[in-house]
Amino acid sequence: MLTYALTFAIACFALALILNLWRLATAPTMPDRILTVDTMVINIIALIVLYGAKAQSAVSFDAALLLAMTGFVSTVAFCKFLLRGGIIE
Amino acid sequence: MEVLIAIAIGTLTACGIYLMLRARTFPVILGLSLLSYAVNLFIFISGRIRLDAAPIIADGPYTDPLPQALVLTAIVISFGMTAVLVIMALGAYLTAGHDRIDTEDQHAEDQP
Amino acid sequence: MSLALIAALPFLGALTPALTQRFGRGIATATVALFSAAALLLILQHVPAIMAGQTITTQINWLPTLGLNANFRLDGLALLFALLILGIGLLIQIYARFYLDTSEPYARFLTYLMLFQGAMLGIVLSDNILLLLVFWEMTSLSSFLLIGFWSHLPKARQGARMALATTGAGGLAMIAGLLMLGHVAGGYDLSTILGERAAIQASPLYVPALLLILLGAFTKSAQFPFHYWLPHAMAAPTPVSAYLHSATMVKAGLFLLARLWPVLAGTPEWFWIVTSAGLITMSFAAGVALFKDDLKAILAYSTVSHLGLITFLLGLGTKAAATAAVFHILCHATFKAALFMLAGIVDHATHTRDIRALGGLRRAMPISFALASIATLSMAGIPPLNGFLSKEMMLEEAAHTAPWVIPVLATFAALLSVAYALRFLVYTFLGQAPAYAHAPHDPGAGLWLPPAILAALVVAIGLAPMAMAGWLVDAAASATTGEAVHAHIALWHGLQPPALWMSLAAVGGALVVLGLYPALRAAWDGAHKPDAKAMFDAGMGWLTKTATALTQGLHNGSLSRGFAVGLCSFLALGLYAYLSAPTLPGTRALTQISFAPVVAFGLLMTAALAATALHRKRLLALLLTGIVGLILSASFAYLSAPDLALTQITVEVVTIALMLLALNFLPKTTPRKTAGFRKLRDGGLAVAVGTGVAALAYTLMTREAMFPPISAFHLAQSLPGAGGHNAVNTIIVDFRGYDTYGEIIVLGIAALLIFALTESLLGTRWAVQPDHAAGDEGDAHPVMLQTATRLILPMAMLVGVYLFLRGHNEPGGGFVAGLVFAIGLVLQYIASGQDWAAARRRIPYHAMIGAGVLVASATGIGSFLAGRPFLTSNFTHGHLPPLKDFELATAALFDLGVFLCVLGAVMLALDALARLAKPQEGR
Amino acid sequence: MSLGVEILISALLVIGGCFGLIGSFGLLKLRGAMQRLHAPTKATTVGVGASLIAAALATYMATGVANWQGVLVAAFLFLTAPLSGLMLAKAHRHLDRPTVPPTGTGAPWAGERPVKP
Repeated sequence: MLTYALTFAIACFALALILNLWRLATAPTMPDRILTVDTMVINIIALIVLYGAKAQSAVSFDAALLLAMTGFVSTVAFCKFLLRGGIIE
Repeated sequence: MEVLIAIAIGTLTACGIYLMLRARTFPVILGLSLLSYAVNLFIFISGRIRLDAAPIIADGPYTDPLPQALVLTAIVISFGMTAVLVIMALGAYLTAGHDRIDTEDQHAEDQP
Repeated sequence: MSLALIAALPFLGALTPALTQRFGRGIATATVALFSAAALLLILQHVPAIMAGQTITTQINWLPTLGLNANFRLDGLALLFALLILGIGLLIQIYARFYLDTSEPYARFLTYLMLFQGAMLGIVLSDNILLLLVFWEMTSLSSFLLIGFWSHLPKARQGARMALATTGAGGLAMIAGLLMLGHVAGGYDLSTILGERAAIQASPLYVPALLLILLGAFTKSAQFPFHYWLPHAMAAPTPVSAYLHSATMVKAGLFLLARLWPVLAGTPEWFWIVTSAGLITMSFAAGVALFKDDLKAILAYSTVSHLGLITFLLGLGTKAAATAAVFHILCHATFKAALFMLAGIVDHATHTRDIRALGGLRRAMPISFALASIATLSMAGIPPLNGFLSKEMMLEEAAHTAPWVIPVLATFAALLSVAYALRFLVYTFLGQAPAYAHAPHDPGAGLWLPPAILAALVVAIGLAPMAMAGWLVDAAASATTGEAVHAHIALWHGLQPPALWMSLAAVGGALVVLGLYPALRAAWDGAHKPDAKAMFDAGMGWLTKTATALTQGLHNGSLSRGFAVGLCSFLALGLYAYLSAPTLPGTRALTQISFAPVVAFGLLMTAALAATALHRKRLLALLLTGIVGLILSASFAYLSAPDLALTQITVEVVTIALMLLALNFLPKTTPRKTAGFRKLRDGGLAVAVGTGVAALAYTLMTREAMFPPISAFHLAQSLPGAGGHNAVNTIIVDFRGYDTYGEIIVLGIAALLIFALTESLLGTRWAVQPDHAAGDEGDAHPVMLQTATRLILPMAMLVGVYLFLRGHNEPGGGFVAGLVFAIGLVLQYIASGQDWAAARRRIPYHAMIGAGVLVASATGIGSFLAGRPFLTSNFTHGHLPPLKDFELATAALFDLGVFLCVLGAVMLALDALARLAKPQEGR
Repeated sequence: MSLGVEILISALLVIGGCFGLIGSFGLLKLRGAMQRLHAPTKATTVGVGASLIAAALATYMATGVANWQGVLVAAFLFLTAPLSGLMLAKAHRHLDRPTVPPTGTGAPWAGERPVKP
């Protein structure tokens, strides 16, 4: 049962990635694209964690942790760039 | 899996090279980072592909740790290299007033 | 050992003039002379041993793996040349002291002279042909400096360039030839090679090697058709001409011929090439000399002719001929050096070297006249002078050589040499004195003493050849031929030898020639003569044009073009490698594939392609590149490389921050370019390379390693040897610690470089104003962001510390920890601005980098204290809840260094770029 | 592991998967940029949060090691999601200049340049 659930979840998030890709292609504005990439990061976090669970290794959580952090930072950086040009001022 | 990765490496290389052949600094830098992705991946897979075999000593099997170590340092160094390139590109642009990389004026048509 | 010292002495001497020149020319000369004299004495101390037939050798292994040893040998031949080089060198030093004007940079001259002397001595003393090559090239260079000494004269510059080009080219050919020789002989030491006569002459490489070596020797010794440089080299100061172009350098080629005589000579190839080259040069140059009016030009062509004579003798390949050659080397050195010096004296006294403007100097300059007549008559081969003896021996050899043309040509050359010698003497010293600007007179002893000494030798050797030179000639000839030689040189062999009649014929003919001179001269002047210099210049011009065209074709300043050319060659190489070797089928089972990875990699490739296609929208392209990096790191995690995943993730974000900072200045879009064919070219190239790489990667992945990978050792030793569970980390901080050590230093240097460049940029005035129009949003630092980031920083640091501490056993380590800290800090910069962050920064980033490198170095050196090699790690395990068992190892300390260095470097780079963005005054 | 826990984990996984999918779908489906902001910042966050807890539980059950990174990740996401939302909203409002209602306090929106008469 657990394995089925895992596979299902993984499939869901993989599908989500495809949707993100589509969104990325059709996004009207730059903020939308950034938002999409941010979502991608989160989906990938989920994927990593789920694969970790599948392999029953705790290692994957570190990757997830860092991804969460860096995804946020880069989103902010991109937004800052759009807002102010200089991201550090 | 191997096929997929091989194609990915090829694509990354091709894109990187195409961008590196552009006549402006920024695309070249992007191309370089794409190319370094490709190279890192290539060095990495020279340890062959093994799933769920992280080289953390416990109870086997392990993938080849050496390429990983090499790539790890390569990643960091390529950041340093990119940074140096970026600052050089910036300097060239700010002092020369354009960001073409080719000194002789063979791209007169793409004056901004 | 003493031989190496001897070879080194002149070079040491070359250092002194710079120091001693302030004490005056006398002292400077004395100092260098001291060095030459010391070398001479050291050589002489070996004479008895040489006479006893020994060979002194000194072995110094330099690069034994390359067969390049600094081995020196001193045998008869080397002795003869060494005596010439050092003895005449001493005389030249004295002569030059009085010859050169006080306004000349005398110290420099002496330095060049000693350099040349050392190089020359090195040639004759070296026992290893590779070493010999090194010295050979050094003579070319130093002679270039000497010929061009009067660099303000265009003639001097041209002459120097010509000499260098010719002898240098010959030297290159000779390198190839000697390498072949050593290859065939199975060793580069002369002692080895000289023993391999049969093997060498049997090998198919013999002829090419011979040709190349002869090319080198002939260019150096100005043999026809490479003779042209020597007359132009006469633009050099007369001491140089006397030293290089009569006694020493031009004889280097002959020395080589003599040196390799035992292994190369005796074959028909050798006989025909060398003999004919010698004969042609001998007669041709003698003929030209007859029609020259410049004293030094006459001497130059006569030198060429005499070199031809010696070459001819060596070419004959008989023992007696070799003996004669050796003897003539000695004789020629004595009288020709003297003649050059005298020419210089005449030049000084009358300020002209044109013999048509000279004459009647016998009264004004009696000493010079006496010396000149001795030397000239010796050159003409008039008894009882040494020139006569050697020429007799030459004619004797020629007489016994078929076909008849050889003796005839030899006699003809002798005839011509008598003629030009007499003309030289008569036109200069006899006849009516023209009206000189100011009365010429004999110079001081300083100038005439050196030639006098040589003239004395000329006479002495002529009168008592055996006593004076016999021993030396015997030794040298024995060394040359490789078997004991006992020459009996005498003035009078009776009436039988044809040589006697031949030389009588020569003298008679010469008088006839001189009688007919006006007619001949008219014919000569009328005749159309090819100008060697013009030809040479044309050749050089052609070479330069071709080279330029080639370079322009391959790389015309356009970097992308150069890159494209490089790629093409890589492709060609890869293709060749692929086609030239069979490809084994893949044995490795393919890894099974699942849904998510396909999606992920599909996303990766799409992103990469999109970034390429849309690269004109730079921000978007950057975003897409970010996606590529993101998925790459995810796939690292999937492909069981957690460490790589962590590193890639963290590097990714700092890279993006960096690029954004840069993009803030650069144009936000790339203007469209029209050149479509170029796109096509680049696209094709990119696709080709990509395909090749993909194929290569696939082939690699589907095959097992040919040999067991070294990492088996790392895995096995990771826990027992380095005390860490994380093999990757143990490799980084322990097994391959050196790499990491070097790498963090490189990273630090890169950061400092960025800092320096930023500083200089801030200093300079900018050609463009970066358009910050992208954003003018009101609040630079949203308060919400600020507040949250304050929370995130400690979390980030906690994560960093955690990753660092467990790095040795679990994924993590110094690199990642440093990057995580960096991210936390960058977030502060973004949220609250550079000023705010800078105000709260306690430790400057430079210091951080320095500290990192220091810690790492200290760790490495620390292992010396334990008596172990650099960077050997030592460890115990600690336990600190809630963390798992972590490592207290020197490796961890080293990792700390890595951490500090990475953190400092990243922050320094970003900080520098951020400061660049701040509004500056004055631009 | 006990059936209850397994059911719990599976349920969490399914929920997580659905929410993640919904989030991305919403990103695609919703009209206005401001509306689109909601989908990922809320749905996806919940989805990933659920999967995180599930994964953490699963690994705990399997290895007996409580890995608090999972919790940390969740905390992180919950902390940062609104921030990214804020920044994106600001960017959107700055670039695309949608009509926003007055703040009502008289003061302009944060970062908005007071309109010059």
